[in-house]
Amino acid sequence: MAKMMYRDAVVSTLHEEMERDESIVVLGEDVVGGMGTEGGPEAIGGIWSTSTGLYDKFGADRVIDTPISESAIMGAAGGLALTGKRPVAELMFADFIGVSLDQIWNQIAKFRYMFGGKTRCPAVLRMAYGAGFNAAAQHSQSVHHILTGMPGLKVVMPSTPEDVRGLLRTALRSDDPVIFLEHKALYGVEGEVPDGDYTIPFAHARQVRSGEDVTIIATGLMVGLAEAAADTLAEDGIGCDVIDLRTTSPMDEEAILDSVEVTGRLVIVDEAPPRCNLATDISAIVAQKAFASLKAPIEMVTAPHSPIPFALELERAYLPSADDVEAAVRKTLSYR
Amino acid sequence: MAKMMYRDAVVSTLHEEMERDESIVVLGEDVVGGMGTEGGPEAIGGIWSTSTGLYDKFGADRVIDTPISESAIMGAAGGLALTGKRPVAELMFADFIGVSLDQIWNQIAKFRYMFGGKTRCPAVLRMAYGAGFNAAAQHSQSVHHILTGMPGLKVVMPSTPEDVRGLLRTALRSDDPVIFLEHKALYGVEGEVPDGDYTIPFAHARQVRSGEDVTIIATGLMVGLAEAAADTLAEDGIGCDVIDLRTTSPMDEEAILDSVEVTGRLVIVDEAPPRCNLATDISAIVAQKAFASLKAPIEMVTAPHSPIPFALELERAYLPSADDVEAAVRKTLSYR
Amino acid sequence: MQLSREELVQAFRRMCTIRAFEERLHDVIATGEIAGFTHLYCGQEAVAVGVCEHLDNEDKIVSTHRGHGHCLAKGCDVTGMMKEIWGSSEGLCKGRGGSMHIADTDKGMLGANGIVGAGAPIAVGSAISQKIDGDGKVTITFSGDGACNQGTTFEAMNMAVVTKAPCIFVFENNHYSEHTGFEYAVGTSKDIASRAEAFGMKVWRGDGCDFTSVYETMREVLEYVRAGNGPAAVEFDTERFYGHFEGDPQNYRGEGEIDRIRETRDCLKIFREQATGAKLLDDKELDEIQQAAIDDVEAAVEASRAAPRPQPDDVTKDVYVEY
Amino acid sequence: MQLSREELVQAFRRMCTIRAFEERLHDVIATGEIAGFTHLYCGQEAVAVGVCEHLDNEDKIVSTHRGHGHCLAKGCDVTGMMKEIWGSSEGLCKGRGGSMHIADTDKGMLGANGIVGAGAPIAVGSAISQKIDGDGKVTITFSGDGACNQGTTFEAMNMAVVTKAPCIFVFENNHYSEHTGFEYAVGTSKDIASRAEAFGMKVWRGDGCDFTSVYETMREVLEYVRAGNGPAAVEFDTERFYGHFEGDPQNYRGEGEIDRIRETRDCLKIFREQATGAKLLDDKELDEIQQAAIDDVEAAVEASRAAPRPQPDDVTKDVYVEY
Ligand SMILES: Cc1ncc(C[n+]2csc(CCOP(=O)(O)OP(=O)(O)O)c2C)c(N)n1
Ligand SMILES: Cc1ncc(C[n+]2csc(CCOP(=O)(O)OP(=O)(O)O)c2C)c(N)n1
Ligand SMILES: [Mg+2]
Ligand SMILES: [Mg+2]
Repeated sequence: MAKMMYRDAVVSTLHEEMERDESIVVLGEDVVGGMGTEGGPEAIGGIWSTSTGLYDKFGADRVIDTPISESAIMGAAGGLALTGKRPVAELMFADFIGVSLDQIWNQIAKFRYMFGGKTRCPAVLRMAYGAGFNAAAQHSQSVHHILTGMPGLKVVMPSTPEDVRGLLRTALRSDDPVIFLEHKALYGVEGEVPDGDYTIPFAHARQVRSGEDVTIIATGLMVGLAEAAADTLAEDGIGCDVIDLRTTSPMDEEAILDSVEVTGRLVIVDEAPPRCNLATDISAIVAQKAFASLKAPIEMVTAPHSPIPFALELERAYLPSADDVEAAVRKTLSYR
Repeated sequence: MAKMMYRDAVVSTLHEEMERDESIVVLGEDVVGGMGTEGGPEAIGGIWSTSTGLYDKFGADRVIDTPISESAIMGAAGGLALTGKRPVAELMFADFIGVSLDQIWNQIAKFRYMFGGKTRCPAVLRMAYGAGFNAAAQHSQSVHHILTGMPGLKVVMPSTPEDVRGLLRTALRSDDPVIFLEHKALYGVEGEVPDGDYTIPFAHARQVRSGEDVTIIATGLMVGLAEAAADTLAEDGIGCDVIDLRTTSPMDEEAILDSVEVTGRLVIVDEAPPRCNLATDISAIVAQKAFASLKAPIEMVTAPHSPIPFALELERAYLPSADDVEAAVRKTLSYR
Repeated sequence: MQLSREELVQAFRRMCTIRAFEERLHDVIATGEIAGFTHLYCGQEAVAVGVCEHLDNEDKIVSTHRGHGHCLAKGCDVTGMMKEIWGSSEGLCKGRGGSMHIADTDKGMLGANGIVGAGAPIAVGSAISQKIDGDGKVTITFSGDGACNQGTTFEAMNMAVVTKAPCIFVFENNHYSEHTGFEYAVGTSKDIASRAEAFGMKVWRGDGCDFTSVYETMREVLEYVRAGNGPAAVEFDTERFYGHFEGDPQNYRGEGEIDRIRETRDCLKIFREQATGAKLLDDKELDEIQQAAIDDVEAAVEASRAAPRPQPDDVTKDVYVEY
Repeated sequence: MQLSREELVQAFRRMCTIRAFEERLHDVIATGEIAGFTHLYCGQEAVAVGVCEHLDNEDKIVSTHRGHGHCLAKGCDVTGMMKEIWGSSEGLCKGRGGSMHIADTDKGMLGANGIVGAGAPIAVGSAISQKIDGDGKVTITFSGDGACNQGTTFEAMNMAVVTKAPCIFVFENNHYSEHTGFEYAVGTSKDIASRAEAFGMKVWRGDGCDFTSVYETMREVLEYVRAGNGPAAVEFDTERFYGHFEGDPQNYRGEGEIDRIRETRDCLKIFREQATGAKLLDDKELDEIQQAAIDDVEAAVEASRAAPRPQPDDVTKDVYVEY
C-alpha cells in the first residue's frame, strides 16, 4: 500500500503498462511538451502532468506530441489501433469531443461492427472532464452520458487513485475502445493504492458505504458528495448504500438493482445537465427492472439545464452539492 | 386543406418564410446543387429535395451552396445568427454532427449564456436523421437524445407534413437556436396540411390516439408505430393514449404526466439505442413526478445497443417495430 | 510502358474487374434488387489499380464512400465484396457494413468510409504504426476533390508532416463532389496538390485516366516515401462515369459530357491503345481478359443471390470483443 | 509613421491599456484573488491595436482564448471587462463567461473563444452577413500559430474563398502553442501565410511587434477586402511575454529568451522609439499616456473588487430568449 495522487496513479500506470506492453503508444497535445522549443522535449509535461517522463523513457516513437488537431489525434488513434498498436490518446479537455466526435463515435466505436467483427480497435481515449475550476462553459463539461449512449464504446469514470490504477490497467488490456474520464478536480486528490499488478474489471461497481434505507448512485467527483451526504445522514441513523459505478458502459446493473431491492429508495447523482443523462438512464433501468421494489419516486441530483458559468458563485450553484444529495435522500425518505 | 408530402412541407415553408422575412438565409451542401457545373445552379436540388427553387427565387446571397465542411457550415450559421440573420443551415445527415458538434454544442448553444444574455442566436439547423434506408452505421442515426441533453438548444421532431409546416414556422420565428430533425423515411409521406399561416408552439405535444389503459410516447417515425400498435390493440378493447411529443426540448412534460396519471402505465418508443436516450429521460421524469400514478414498470421500446447494420434483415431487426410496441403494451398491462 | 507482360495483364485484369463490378451493380441497382447508397467507381479504375499494384498486404489503404475500386485493387475478394453489397451474412463484413463500409484488414484494406474526409486521420495513425515498425511500409489514403475541403483532411496532412509518417495522400479529382463542381467548391490558387504542398509535403500530379501515368507517378512517390522522407501527396485528374450515387439524374453535367469522357477519357480504352500500340498485348488477349473479369463478376452476382441472409439475432453481435 | 498625432496618441493609449490590463492581471492572479484560466496578451498589443484602429463598430472581430487585447482594441469597456474577469454580475457578460468568453456585439466584438480554431467559421458567417448587406464592412478573425492546425480554420478559409466573404484571417504567430514550438507543430513549406495562399487568398505578412508595420499592412489588406475582392489573410510575427496561461513555469523557453524579447521586441518600446525619433510625440507625453492607462486599469480593479457578485439563482438565466 502506498499513498498516491490521482494524477500520479495515471502516470505511474502508463509507465508500468508501457513497459509491459510494447504496443502501447501515447499521443496528444503537449503530452511531451516543449517539442520544437529551446527547452526541448519534456521541458514541461502536459498541462495535467499525466504523461510526465514517458517521452524520456519510451522515446519519440511511442510518445507523440501532436498539433492542435483533435480529429486527427482521435483518427490517428483509430488507425494505430487497427494496425496492432494500443494507442492512448489524450483529449486535453473532454469538451473537445466537439471537434473530434466523428472519429470517436462514427469510426473508432463502429469499426468492429461495420467490418463484420474482423477487427479490434483497442484505443484508450483519456479525457479530463468536469467542473469546479472556473473554467467556464467550454472547459468544464461532463460528457459521460453522451459517450455512454454510443454503442461500441466502453466508458470508465474512476473516482479514486486506486480505481484509476486498476481500471486503467483493464482499459489498456481491453480489446475494445475505452473512454477513460478523469475528473480535473480529482487530479490532486490523494489515496491509498494497493501494491502489485491488480486490475479492476469493468461493470463491477464499488460499494462505498453500506446501508439499508436509501441507495445513492454516483460516479467520478459525485462519489465524494454522496459519501459526505451519507456520513451526515448516518448521524441521524439513516443508512445509505452508496454505489460508485466506476464504469458506465458496461454498467453494473446488478449492483444497482440489488441495492434498490433492499432499500426501495433511490437517489442518483450526476454532474451532467438533467436531460438524457446517466441519472435518467439509471432511473429508467430501475423503473423497468426493479419497479416492484420501489417505495418512493426516484430522485435525481444533477446540474441544471444550462451551460456552465464562470463566476465562483454561479459555478457553485451549478454543481450538485453534498447538501443537495442529502436533501434528495431526505425527500425520498419522507415519501410514504 | 391540401395534401402535401413531408419534404414539400419543408420546401414550401422555407419559400413562404423567406418571402416573409428577408433575414432568412439558407446554407448547406448542395442546397442549390449544380454550382460550378455546366448544368448550372439548381440543375439539381439537394439530395432530399428540401430546398428546390429557393436559389432561383431568392438568389445567391440568400441561398448559399457550401463546400463539404460541416464545421464551417455550422460555424457560419452561428456567425450569421449573431449578426442579425436567420440562417437555416442544412446538415445532409444528422450523423454529421460528428464533424461539427463543437459549433453546435459549444458555440451556437452557448453564445447567449456565455455572453451574459446580450445576444440572440436564431439559427435553425435542419438535419435528416433516422434508419430504414439501408444506409448503414454512419448515415442512419438518431441524434435527438444527444442534442436534447444540450442546454441552449431547442429540438424539434415533426412526424407529419402538418407539423413540419407549423413547427418550422415556429422555429424560424424563434430567437433561439433550433435543431430541426427530419426523418428520412417520412420525406415521402403525404398528409393533409391546414391552410394559412399557422404555427405550432414548442412543448405542445399532440394527442394522436386517446385511451385510458396505457400511455405511449413517441416522436418522429416512431409515432407511426405507436399508432399502428394502438389500432391493433383497440381491436382487443385496449385503449392507448398515444402522444407525439413534437419537440423534445422544450418538452411537454405536462401532457406526459397528465396521461400517465390517468393510465398508470407507460410505454416509450425511441429509435435511438437504449442508453441515456429520450426514453430513459421520459421514464425518469415520470418515475420522479408521477410515481404515485404508476401501476406497472415503465417499458421502453428502443433500438439495441449496437451500431446500425446495413443488411435489410438486420436493419429491420435493429429498428423498433409496431409489434414491439404492441408487445410492450401487453407486457405492461399484464403486470399486476 | 515499362511493365512486364505479366504485370500488364494483371493490371488490366484488375481494372476490368472493377469496371465489370460497377457496371453490373449499376444494372442491378436499377432493378431495386439491392438497397442502400452505392457510389460507383467507373472511370477512375486506373487510379486505384495504378496505386495498388505497387503495394502488398502490409501496405495499407484507407478508402472512401466510393470504395469498391480501391478494395478490388487492393485484393479484396470479388465474391466476398459482392455478397457484402447484397447484404449476405457471407459478405466480407457479414452484411453489417455494406457498400460504404467494406474492409479487409488482412489485405491491408482499412475500410471504406461513409464520412467524407474521415479516412485521412485514420491513415495517418496507420502510417505512424508503420513508422514505429520501421519496415518501409506505407499507408495510402484516397480522398476526392470534395473531401479535400473537410477539416479532417487538412489536419491529417499537417499531422503526417509533423510526425513524418509514411502516409500518401492520393487526391482523386473527378471534378465533382455530389452535384457541385470542383471550380466552385475548392478554393485554391491552383489545384489540390498545391494546397498539400503548402503543408510542407512533396507533391506529384498525374493523369488519373492513364494507368501508365498513375503507375509511374506512384513509383516515384513510393520510392520517396518508403525511403523515410515522410508523407507525400499526389493529385490525379480523373472522371466519374456515373452519377454521384445510383439514382442521380446528373442534370448538372454538360451537354454530351458523359459521351465525351467515355469516348476520350476511358482508362480501359487508353490502356488498350497503349498496350496494343506498343505491341505488348493484342486486342484478342485484352478482350479475353475483359471477358474473364465480366464472367467472374457474373459468378459473384449469382453467388450473392444464392448466399445466406443474416439472422435477425446477429444484429447485436460483434459490437465489442467482450462487454 | 503616417498617422495624425491624434491617431498616434489613441493607438499608444490602447496598447498601453492592454499592457497595463494584462500586467495587472498577472499580479492579481498570482495572489489567487481571481480564478479560471487566463491567457495574457502582453507582447502582442501592436497586432490587436494595429488591426482594430482601422475598424468601426460595424466591422466585426472574432477572438480567441487570448482575447483581452482584441476586446480592448475593439473598444470594449475596461471596467466591464475587468469585472467580468472578476466574475461580477456587473461584468460585460454578467460573470457567466469570464476571461475566455468576453463579447460585446454592440462594439462588433463577437466573442473570445475557449475552443482553439472555433472562431474562424463564425467569422465567415459574420462576413457573409456583411456581404449580403453590401456595406463594405469586414470581419476579422484572429488565430494563433497553434489554431492554424485546427481543421476548422482551414474549412473556414476555403469557405470564405468560395463565398467571397469579406473575411480577414489574421494569424498571430507568437511561435508557441501552449508549450510546443511553431517549428514542431506547424507543417509548412514556408509559413502560415503561404498555407492561406494555397487556399486562393491574397496574403500579407508583417511584423507584429511593430505597430506601424501592422497598421500599414492592414491598411492595404482592408482596402483590398472592402473593395469586394473576397477574403484575405495576413500573418504577423509577434511575441508572447508571459506563459501560455498564468501559472505556466515556461521551462520550454530558451535561456534569456524572455529578457531578450522584452528588450528588443517590445511593441511599446518600438512605438516609442519611432514616435520620438520622428518627433511626433515626446517621452513625457508618452509617459503620461502610459500612466493614464495604468490608472484606468487600477480604477477598474478597484471597481471590480467592490462590484456585486452574481446571485446563485442567476445560474439558469439567459440560456434561452424564451423556453
Ligand atoms: C462529412 C460528410 N459530409 C457530407 C457527406 C455526403 N457526401 C457523400 S459523398 C459526397 C461528395 C464527395 O465528393 P468527393 O470527395 O469529390 O468524392 P467523389 O464522390 O467525387 O468520389 C458528399 C457531400 C458525407 N458522406 N460526409
Ligand atoms: C480545440 C482545442 N484544443 C486545445 C485547446 C487547449 N489550448 C488552449 S490554447 C492552446 C494553444 C493555442 O496556441 P495558439 O493558437 O498559437 O494561440 P496562443 O496561445 O499562442 O495565443 C491550446 C492547445 C483548446 N482550448 N481547444
Ligand atoms: Mg469528386
Ligand atoms: Mg501561439
